[in-house]
This record gives sequence, C-alpha cells and structure tokens, in this order.
Amino acid sequence: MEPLLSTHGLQAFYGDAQALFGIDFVLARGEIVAVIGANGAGKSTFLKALTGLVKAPRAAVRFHGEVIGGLAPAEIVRRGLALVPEGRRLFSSLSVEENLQMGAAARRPGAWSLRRVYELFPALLKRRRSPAPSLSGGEQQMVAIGRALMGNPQVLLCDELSLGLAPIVIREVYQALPRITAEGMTVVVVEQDVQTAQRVSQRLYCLQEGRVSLTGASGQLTREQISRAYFGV
Amino acid sequence: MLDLLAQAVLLGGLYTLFALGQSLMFGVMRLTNTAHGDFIVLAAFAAVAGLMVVGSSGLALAAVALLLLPLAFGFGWALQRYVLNGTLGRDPLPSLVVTFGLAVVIQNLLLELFSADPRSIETGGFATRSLALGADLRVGALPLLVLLLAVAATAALQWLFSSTALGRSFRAVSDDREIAELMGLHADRVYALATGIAFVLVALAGVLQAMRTTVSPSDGPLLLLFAFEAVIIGGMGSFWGTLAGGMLLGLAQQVGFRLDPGWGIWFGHLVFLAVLVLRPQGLWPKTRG
Amino acid sequence: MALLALHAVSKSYGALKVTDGISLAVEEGETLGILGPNGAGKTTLFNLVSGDLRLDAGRIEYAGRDVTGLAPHQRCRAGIGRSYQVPQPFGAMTVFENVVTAACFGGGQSERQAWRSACEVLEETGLLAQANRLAGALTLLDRKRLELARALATQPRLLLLDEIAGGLTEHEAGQLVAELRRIRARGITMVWIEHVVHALLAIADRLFVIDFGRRLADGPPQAVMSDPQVQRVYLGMEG
Amino acid sequence: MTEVMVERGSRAHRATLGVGVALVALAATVPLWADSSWMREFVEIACYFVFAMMWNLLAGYGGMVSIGQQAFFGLGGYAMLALGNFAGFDPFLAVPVAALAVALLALPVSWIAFRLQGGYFAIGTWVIAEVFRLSIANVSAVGGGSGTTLTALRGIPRATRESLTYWLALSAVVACIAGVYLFLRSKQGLALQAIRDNETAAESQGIAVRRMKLAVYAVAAFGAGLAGALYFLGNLRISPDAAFSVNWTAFAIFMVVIGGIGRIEGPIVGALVFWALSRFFSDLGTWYLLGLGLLAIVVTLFFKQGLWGYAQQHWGWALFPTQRRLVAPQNGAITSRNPP
Amino acid sequence: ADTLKIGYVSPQTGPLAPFGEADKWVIEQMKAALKNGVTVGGKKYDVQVVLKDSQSSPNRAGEVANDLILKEKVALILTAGTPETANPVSDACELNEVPCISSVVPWQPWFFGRKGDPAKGFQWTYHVFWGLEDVIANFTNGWKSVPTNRKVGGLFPNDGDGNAWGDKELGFPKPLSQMGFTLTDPGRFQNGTQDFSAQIAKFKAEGVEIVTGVVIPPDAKTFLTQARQQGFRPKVITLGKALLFPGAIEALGDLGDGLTTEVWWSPSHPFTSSLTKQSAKQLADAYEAGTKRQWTQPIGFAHALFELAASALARSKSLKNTDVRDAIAATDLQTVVGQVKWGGQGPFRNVSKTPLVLGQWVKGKGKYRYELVIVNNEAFKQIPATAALKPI
Ligand SMILES: Nc1ncnc2c1ncn2[C@@H]1O[C@H](COP(=O)(O)OP(=O)(O)OP(=O)(O)O)[C@@H](O)[C@H]1O
Ligand SMILES: Nc1ncnc2c1ncn2[C@@H]1O[C@H](COP(=O)(O)OP(=O)(O)OP(=O)(O)O)[C@@H](O)[C@H]1O
Ligand SMILES: [Mg+2]
Ligand SMILES: [Mg+2]
Repeated sequence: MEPLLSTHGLQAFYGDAQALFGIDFVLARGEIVAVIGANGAGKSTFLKALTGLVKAPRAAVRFHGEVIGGLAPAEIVRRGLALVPEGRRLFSSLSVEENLQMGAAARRPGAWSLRRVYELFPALLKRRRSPAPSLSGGEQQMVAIGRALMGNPQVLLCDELSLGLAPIVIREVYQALPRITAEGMTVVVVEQDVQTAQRVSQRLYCLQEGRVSLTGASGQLTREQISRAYFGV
Repeated sequence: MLDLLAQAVLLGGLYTLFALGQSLMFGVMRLTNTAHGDFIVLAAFAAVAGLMVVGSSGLALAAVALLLLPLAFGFGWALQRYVLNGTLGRDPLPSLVVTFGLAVVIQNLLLELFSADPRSIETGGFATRSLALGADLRVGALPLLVLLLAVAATAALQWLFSSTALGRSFRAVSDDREIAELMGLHADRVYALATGIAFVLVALAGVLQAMRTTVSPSDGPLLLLFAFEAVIIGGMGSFWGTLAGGMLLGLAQQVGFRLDPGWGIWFGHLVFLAVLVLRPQGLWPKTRG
Repeated sequence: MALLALHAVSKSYGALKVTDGISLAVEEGETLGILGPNGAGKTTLFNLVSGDLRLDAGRIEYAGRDVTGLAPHQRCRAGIGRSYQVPQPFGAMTVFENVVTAACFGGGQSERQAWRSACEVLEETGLLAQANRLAGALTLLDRKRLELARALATQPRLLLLDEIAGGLTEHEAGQLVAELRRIRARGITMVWIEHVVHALLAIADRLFVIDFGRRLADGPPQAVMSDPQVQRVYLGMEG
Repeated sequence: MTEVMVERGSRAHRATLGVGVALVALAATVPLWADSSWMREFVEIACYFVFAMMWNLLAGYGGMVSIGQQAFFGLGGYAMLALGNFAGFDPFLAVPVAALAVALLALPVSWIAFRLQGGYFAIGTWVIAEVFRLSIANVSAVGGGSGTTLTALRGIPRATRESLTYWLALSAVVACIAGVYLFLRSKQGLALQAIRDNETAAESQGIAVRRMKLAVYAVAAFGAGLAGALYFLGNLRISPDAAFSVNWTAFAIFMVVIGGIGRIEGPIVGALVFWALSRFFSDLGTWYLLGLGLLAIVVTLFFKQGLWGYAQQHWGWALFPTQRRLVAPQNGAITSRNPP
Repeated sequence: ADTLKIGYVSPQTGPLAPFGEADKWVIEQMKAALKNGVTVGGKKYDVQVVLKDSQSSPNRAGEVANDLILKEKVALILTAGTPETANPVSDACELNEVPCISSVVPWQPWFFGRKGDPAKGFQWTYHVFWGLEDVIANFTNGWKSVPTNRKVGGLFPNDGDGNAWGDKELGFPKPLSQMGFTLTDPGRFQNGTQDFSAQIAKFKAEGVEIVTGVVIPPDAKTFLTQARQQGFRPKVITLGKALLFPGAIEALGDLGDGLTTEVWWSPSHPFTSSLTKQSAKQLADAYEAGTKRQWTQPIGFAHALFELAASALARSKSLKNTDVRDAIAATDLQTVVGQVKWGGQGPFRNVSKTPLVLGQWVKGKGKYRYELVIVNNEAFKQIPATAALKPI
C-alpha cells in the first residue's frame, strides 16, 4: 500500500550547518508513530522540514504520493499537515478562541470544531475570551493542540506534546490520541519520555545526530536497543 | 466655546484620517512607517498631476480620486510585497531606516518633478462653502466631509479588524509570522493586503489635504507626527482609539492656539506626552473581537 | 529561622485571583518541590519572589529582611537566583558571555573571577562544549540548561527553578537530579517547580501543592503524594 | 580546571591600535601645515561622527532606537551659545560645559522617554525633540524661531579660532572612540548587551537595568550635546529649525546602518562613506539626497549588518573586538562560534 | 588667464525654492555677459560663478558658505532669499573675512537678526534691499486708499521675517498705531500650521477688515480657505512672502484674486542693467522667453547682485579681500533694481535701500492666469502705477 507520508534521504540545513543527514521515514494512514532521540538529535528539525518551515529538497518528501518537499508552509498545510510547534507559540494578541479559529484558516472540512476542542479541553472554555499570553504554560499547550486540530489535518505532527503539562493533562491528552486517530487522523509525536512514547505509539523512530538510528514496532523494542540507539554506544 | 469645540472636532477628523492608515500598518506589521506623511503628500501630488492631465472640473476630480484609490491600493500592495516585507521583525530599526529612506526619496523626487511650489486641488468653490449653525458658528463643508469620511473609515476598519477572518489574520500574522504560515496563511500576502488598504486611506487623506490647503514636497514630516500622535494616544490596534486620539489632539491644539498661536502645536505635543506618561499603552489599547 | 518566608501573599489579574493568600516558609538548606495543575499560579509565585511582579498584598522576607519593595536585580544580588519556565537567553551573546554576565552582576564578581566561575558552571551543567555558540542558536533543552547555568553563576543562596526537567529523557533527568544534589550539598536552598514528578521526588525534602492560587497540601513527599485531593486534582487518579 | 583562557583581541586589533595612535598624532599637527579648508571639513565630519557614534551606543548597544537625539544636539548648540553670548564664557570652554549641561537635562527627560518602548520610544523621543524646538522657538532672547548668531567669537583671529575648533573636534573624536570602546570592553559593556537582548532576564541576573539605561542615555545625550555645541561653534549661527532638525538623527541612522549597527567600526565606516559621498555628490542637490535615501534602503535590505558587518562576517575583520571567546582547555572540546 | 570665482548661495530646493527659482537662468545669462572676464587691478581674470544650494536650511547655508570660502576660495559671495539663507551666509563671511553682498531680506531681519551693532555695523558684509518701514508705508498707503474701519489683523509666523515684522519696536505695531490703525496680533505661530481658526475667531471678534502678515504660501492658502469657510471676509488682504510668486497665487485658485503684496521689482520698474543694458522689461521678457515661465521678482535682484559684483571687482585694486571689500563699500551704481550706494541711502553703512511699491494680483489678460499690477506708488513715484487698489 502507498504510504500516506514518506521521506527519502531527507536532509536539512540551518545556514551552513547540517542538521539532518538523510532521513527515511514512512507513515501509514491511521497510525501513531513516535519519534524519539536525545536533545539536539534533530527531531524538531525533522518536523519543521516536513511542514516547510525548514527547506527540504524537492523530491525528499511525499504526501499521498505527491512531491511536497520545498513548498511553502501554507501550501503544505492546506494539503493536510498540521504541526503543534515546540514551545506552543500562540498568537499573543489573539484571544484563546481566536487562536483556535486561526487553526481553521486553511478551511479544510472535517469533524473538529470549537465545540469539540472545548470538549477535549474543558479548561479552555472558561478562558476562551482571555488573551493567549495570560494563560499558564499548560493551558497554552492545550490551545496549541486545539489550534492544530481545528485545521482538520490528515496528519497531526506534535513536537514535545507533554512538555510542561501536569500529569493529569498528559494522561488526558494521550487518552484522546486514539480517539483522534479513530476518526482517520494520523499522528506523529515527538516525545522525550520513552515509556510514554512506547506506550502510545505503534511504531517508533529513534534519531541520533540527524540520522535514524533505530526503527521498529514500539512494543517489541527493548530498553537496551533504545538506549543504544539514543547514545550510539 | 462652541466654536472652539466644533473646530476641535473638525481638526480631529482630519488628524484621524491622517492616522488611520498608520494605525493599520503599525497595528498589523509593527511597522514604524516614518514616510507616512510623505506618502500622503505623494498621493496629493498624484491627484494634482492627474488633474493637470485631464483638466480640472468637479467631474474630473471625482474621476481622478476614484482612479487613485485602486492605484494606491496596488502601490501599497507592491511596496509591502517587494520592499517593506524585507524589513519586518522584532527589531524596529530596519523598517525605520527604510521608511526614512523612502521619505527622503519621495521628498526629493517630488521636488525634482514638481519643484518646491505649493500645489493644491481646485474644488470649484467647495472648499470655501460652509454651513451656518447659529449666529456665530459656521462649519466648512469640506471639513465636515473630512470628519464624516474619518468616522466612516474608522468604523469600517474596526469592523474589519476585529470581526472578520481577515482582521484576525492580520493580527495573527503580526504576532508570529512563521506560525501563521503554518495555519495556511501567506504572510507576505496578508501584509501586502493590509498595506494596500492602508494606502487607500493614505490616498484619501492626500486628496482631501490638497483640497483644503496646499501641499508641497516637504510637508510630510509634520503630517507624520500628527498621525503618530493620534495613533499612540488612542492605543495601538484600536481604530476607535485612533479616532479619539485624533479628537484629543485636535482639541489640545485648538485650546493651545487660542491661548497663543505659538504654543498650539507645542500644547498638543505636551498632551501627547502626558498621555504617554500616564498611560503608556494609550487610552484605548487593543479592542477585542 | 526560615531563609524565605511568604506571609499571606496575594496577586490578581482583574477578577482572577492568581495567588490567593499563600504563606510559606523555606528553611535554609531545604529543597522544596512545588506541584500543581497548569495555571495554578506556580510561576506567578516565583515572579513574586524574584520581584518580576509586584504583590497586591502580603509580605516577603528573605534572610530575615523584608524584600517586598526591592527591585529584581537587588533581590538577585541578595542571593535569590532563578530560572524561567520559558527560557530567556541573551540570544546575541555567546553562552559563555551569558554566564559571565550573570557571574559579574548577580555574583558581584570581577570580570576575571567571573571567567573562572563561568567555566566551572558551564562544565557542571554540560554546556562547556557550546561555550562559544550564540545562545540564540541553542536547542530548547540547552536553553534550559543555560537558564540553570546562569542562575548558578549568580552565586545564589536560594535557587528558584521553574520546570527545568521537562523534555528530558530519563537518563538526562537522572543526570540533572545528580547535579541538583551536588548543588544542594554546597548548602544552597532550592525551590523547584516541576511536572516531572519522579524527578522531583528523587530530591525534594518537602512538597508544596498549589491549586487555584491556594495551598492544597504541604508536607513530606510521600504524605503529599498519597493525599487523595492531590491524587484527584493533580495526578488524575481516582481518590 | 587549569587557568581559564579568554581571547579578547587579535593581531589586527593590536595593529589598529598602533595605526590609530600614529594617525591621531599626525592629525594633531594638521593646523601647523594644512589648508584651513581641511580643518573645516574635519570639524564638520567630526560632528556628524560623534553624533552617529553616540546614536550607535544608544540604539545599537542600548537597544533604545531614538529618532529624537536632535533634541540634545540642538540643546548642546543653544547651551554653548547661551554660555558664550550671555554668560561671557570662553566659547571653546563652553563646548564641554554645554555638553555636560545637556547630559544633566537628559535625566529628567529620560523619565518620560523611558515609559516607552520600541517604535513608541522612537516616535516619543521625536516628539520630545519637537517640544524643545518649539519651546526654544518661543524664547525671544535667543532670537525665537529665526535664531541668532554666536557673537562671542567676533574679535578672535581667524587662525586661532580655526585651530582651536579643530583640536577640540579631534579630541572629541578620539575621546568618543576610546571611551565607547573601553566602556564596551568593560563588564558594563556586557550588561548593556544583555539589556539589549532581554531586559527581563538582565534584571533577574542582577543588572540594574534602569540605572544602566539611564547612564547610557545620559552619555549619549552628552555626546550629542558635544557634537551640537561643536557644530554650531563652527557654523556660528543657530536656529531652532536647524538645531532640532530630524535630519541630524536621520543622517546618524544612515551612517550607522551603512557602516553596521552595534559595532564601533560601523559609525566610523559610515561617516567615511557619508563624507566621501557628500564631498563628491552633494552639489547634485536633490539627486544626491535621493541617492542617499536609496543607498540606505538598499543597504538595509541587502546588507543587514552594514558594510563592516559584511566584512566581519566574510573575512572576520574586527578592529575593536569586544567579544569574549573561551579558549578550549587542552582537549579542544568547544565548537566554533559560528558553525562553518 | 587666471580664474576668479564668485560664490552664490540661494535656496534652490526646499520650501523656499521659489526664491531661488530664477537663479540658474540669471547665472547662465551672466556667463554670457562676463565671458570676456573682468580686469582687477590691471590683471585680467576669467570669471567662474559657483552656485550653491542652501536647501532652504540655515545649517546647509552656513555649510556651503564655508565651503565656498575655504575650498573654492571665492573672491566674494553673493546671497539672496529670506533670512534663513542670507543670514548664515553673511555670518560665515563676516567671520572668515570674505566680502559678501546679500539681498532679498528686509534689512531689519538681516541686521538685527544677526545681532548687528548699529554703532559699529559689519566689516565684511553688505546688504541691498528695502526695509520694514517701506513695507509699512506701502501697505498703509494702499489701505488708506480704500474705505475701511482701519482694524488690521496680523499674521506673523515665528521665523526670521515674522519676528521682525511683528516686533513691537522695529516692526508693524508702532507705526500702525501712530497712523490710526488698530492692530490685532494673536501671536507668533509655527510655519505649517494646519489650522487658523484661533486667529480667525480673534479677527472676527475684533471686527478686522484688513489682514496683513508675512506667511509662507501653504499657510496663506490654509488661512484664506478657512477664513472663507468660517465666514470671515476682510476687505483687503496684504501679505508678504506668500504672494510673491505666480505659482503660489495659482495654487490659491479663486482665492488669489485681489490679494495685495509688496513689489520690489517688476518689468515696469524704470531701471536698466549696468551690465547687459537691458531694461527691466527686457530682462523679464528674456526670462519668460528663456524659461517659458512667468517672471518673478527675484530675477531683478539676482541680476543686480552680479552687477554689483562686477562693478566692485572692476574697481578693486587687487583681489585681496580688503581691496574688494573697500571697492564694494565705495559702490555707487545704477542697477536694474535702482541706485545702489552704501553709506548713502540706508540706515547704516552696510545697507543700501531700494524702492518699494504695492501690487495687486488680478485676473490675467494674457497667457497667465493672474498678473501682478502696481496699485500704489506713493512711496516711489517714478515707478508707474497702472490701476487703483480694489477691495476684495
Ligand atoms: N535555528 C537554528 N539555527 C541553527 N542551528 C539550529 C537551529 N535550530 C536547531 N539547530 C541545530 O540543529 C540540530 C537539531 O536541532 P533540533 O531542534 O531539531 O533538535 P531536537 O531533537 O528537537 O532537540 P530537543 O530535544 O532539544 O528539542 C541541533 O544541533 C541544533 O543545535
Ligand atoms: N499577565 C496575565 N494576565 C492575566 N492572567 C494571567 C497573567 N499571567 C498569568 N495569568 C494567569 O494566572 C494563572 C497562573 O499562571 P501561572 O503561570 O502562574 O501558572 P503555573 O502554575 O505556572 O502553570 P503551568 O504549570 O502551566 O506553568 C493562569 O491561569 C494564567 O492564565
Ligand atoms: Mg526539539
Ligand atoms: Mg508555570
């Protein structure tokens, strides 16, 4: 079967410094895939390259079989990728609700609406008219996730989803993931907590210094395999 | 007293019209456009030049003004797309320098093309017509028109900014351009659109300014300061605030003028600084949608 | 006598009471963990202690003296060092210069002394290899390390840490805890806000839980973690 | 750990120092042998330079982008004139005294200016300058809006006047470069850079942000006042429109941006370029100004770091290094500053 | 032959540019007239005129004057056009000990604006123009010729001219009250004011029927438009500066009709150039033919400055600055603006006065929209008046 999203030999640079050295990656519809790796391994860069925030070579990224490498972020997003960026990055002069509405700016049809996001994160309903910067770190993370969902993407890319969230919220978010994929969304999570990553995902990629050092079904990888892949020992 | 208030409101209307375009660009792009006044003058000269070509009559004036507005939109759009977009960012300096440069270019280009002679638009007596509202109170028809246009433009912009998806995009792009692109917006186009709209207002202000007084190539900076004061008094991102800021500035200057003509503008500046000291964020910062 | 003592400290934004009459004492040498749901007011509490925010009511004492009216830099010089939840590096300066600045001004050292102590701190926090890079080009985690490094360089007596373990792998978190232990061994008092509970449990002497700007629980770690209210509100376990 | 090694200079930088000293020594003898037009030209460009240098200190290092420095330039000129014409000061002595007076005046002014940030600060300072212009324009003792003449110089022989003005300008330039350089190399320089990057963080690292900014603001005002006093000492006539013209700041910005903001070499290069351009093209009038405007635009858009910044990036030039590079202890584990 | 340089500073650009508009043409004409050079102290020199633009800025004016003196080493400097240009140039010459002849500034702002000492005068700088007493005489002559209530409103801006005209001692107030006019002076305003309703309100309250002043063109338009809007219709409007130039009047549209202003030079002045032997009429015609523009008043004075320079140089013993200066001081010459003689026809030895009459802009009969006709010549009868002053 044709994969939904794939990369082949994906390289990425910051100025003259190379951050990714040929990543091969496939994603099938309806999967949850985790990407793990040490600090600075290139996980965020990988997600940025998928969404066009970092320039990718033309043929290196395919979505629905179509080449999307090197397109502008706006073009890529309109085709159905959405990113929950590292560090939340909400629109600071917009209210919570307006932030969520911005997520729908690409006007893709689908099941996610304001109402459903508020159901997922009831804490936001009370604060819907508040300016985004006045929210606590965790509340902001919820808005960032909700905003990405509002675009009804086919593929949801989450960078450090649980960063700064209280355990109760992490639990809720990860409990929500299967519901999200059940409706046909495909999810890639970048996660530092290996146990969580193994638990929530079906397959797993481990990056090390810009290269894939390990890949496989999450449940079958051993601790040793993973820690070797992490540090290259 | 009544006369003072009436004149203050009329003057305030003029300042509002000067300021609205600036308010939009400042609000959306955080762009400190120091060439704003010069663009107003440029638009005025464009109208003057247009009338030189087609000859002057009421009909010609209307035609030229109507033609100028879309032209200004296109000009603003292109200017943003190809020049100003390169200067945006957290640091206010690049935009400051580029617009300073543009101001110098415009002033000297106009000087070269039109010489330093003051120009104006013939209104066929409309500029001198007035309505008598009581024994001692007469208000000019043209200032009244300016005021009405200013209020209408304020209302339209405020609606656009806070109640439409376009307005939301404006603000989103101004907050975080990269992430706005992740939402599927083309930031460059959004900016260009905003500047285009701002330039329609600039053109309007320019034509009306040339109708009510003369314009000459070096008039820009003074207009700029008044516009900025109105914007900042009102608070960034709020157009009703800009209107109120324009009114307050008009009132302050009028009061100052009547105390002593030499201190009128000075008094306006002082009120401006006082507002800043008391409320650095302006009187009506950022209304929410 | 307590090193830091908050007396009925309150702060609100409009109608929202973010900190609602919190009283808290931290003993010299103690390591206090702070927990609480997102938006409970933990970071706000730090901002009040470090002086970034002004109190609406209450009083803060540090080392026996009232610091309520002091500016942030004065509190820093008095020995209150802090890190920010959202890292705030001096992006156009190198990592080394970032830390030297902290040592010079927060630590009150001469420039030469500052070079030496900056090196030590960088080595300790594992940033030495990045010393000459611009702080703005660091990854999120390195920025967090830099936050810690800078706070340490100010030679604090009281160290306020806001979520520095978020996003660390287990291994890295272990390293961090080991490092904090070393810091504690030097006699530095620490207050640590953290959602990575197991890291916190590994070092905290006492836990303080905030919910809606009020104290929910306060006591030895085990007791607090088994408090049914805490379990329900924070950990999401049935009580 | 062994002794910490920190690299702060280079051979080029020590060579600069030598060449610089030699140049200054040579320049000091100019009145003995050169044509008086050279001195005149130097004085003029020195004023522009000192002003630009101070603007660079304020905006490039202090992060305070002001369009209102002409306030202090003009006040410097007027203070010098008032001291000379009314208080019977020796006009040459009046120059530094006027600058000092301006720096003192900057303290209360900062109280208003510091309530603003970013673009607001820029425009706010401009308005403050306008307030000074309009205020002075209403003081009839100094000629109101039409301005007045520095009469204190009448009667001093031309040659004496020219040499003294020249030496004064030369000392101002040297003091300005040396002062700024030493300041930036000191630990106060670190604080300044930190404040520019992030005020909140700077404050929490123990830096007294407000006091530091105030000091920079006052020093910049002193420099601007010095430039103004010097300029009108050479120009002899002052009027509010000339003294408080926004063009002063515009030219300073052009110079700094063309040369490269936030580096000491920037205003030096900028001033040289500006001088060369005005020398060869200023007779073209409008076209000259138009070209200057375009140049500023092009440099900002395509050489964001300015000419010197470009050189520094591509060839690693640095005449006045203020950075601190940690030199790797034996094992060489430190990644290079700018990844290749 | 060696070259001798004459410096010329005027506002070519900026808001005051109309004052320098004719200079390029005049200098071209001078090149032709002086192509055979001048003989100074028995030695023949080629003449080169170096034109510098003050850009309407006093700063720039000072700078270029210094350039002319120090770099170009000019033998003398000519300058014209408002105190904003002529004063800084004169000051620079005075300090650098270079002879200078200036014009197109009433002598009070030029002399007192530079803090001149009536007892000593100046060493190096000489001025040729009329004074405020002449404007006042002409304006009041005109006003007396029409029936009014003699209530005058004054518009004096805060610049070199405005301060001199409005000065309590030297300016309008004293003589007006002596002649039985009441002057309402609301105070100095900034050039570029957007709003005159304060002045208008005051004028209306005082029942003013005559408006006078010395304003820049844009302000004149703003004032006139607002006066009309607010129902203020004075019978006579006599303004200096704003109404000198055809371009400015055209910009006023219908409001320009019937405005009065001082006339310092016109084609009907009965004078002839000592250099080109052209009459005033011939000079103006040559200008109109050469530039396709309507004549302006500064043409005559720009031309006359060169007449004075040529005459002084020819009489000078050498090119030494003192010799040239002495030759200037000894001038007695019939020029296209009338007789010039320092130490004779002026209040101080540095000032020589020229005649002044009053003119009114009326709808043009020929190719131009408005024409300036002389409506009162009581101050200088040799200049013919062609019409009587008509109230607006
Ligand atoms: N803006 C940037 N400029 C220069 N280099 C960068 C930039 N962002 C990241 N890098 C470099 O690219 C490499 C990969 O960084 P990336 O952010 O993708 O790592 P990561 O795996 O997401 O790490 P973390 O777990 O810390 O988020 C690192 O070496 C980093 O220093
Ligand atoms: N400037 C502000 N204006 C209005 N409300 C604010 C402001 N700053 C913070 N708040 C609110 O105060 C509450 C407490 O915020 P705080 O940052 O202290 O939370 P926290 O406990 O640190 O949460 P987290 O664990 O998610 O970081 C939040 O609800 C937040 O929305
Ligand atoms: Mg990352
Ligand atoms: Mg927090």
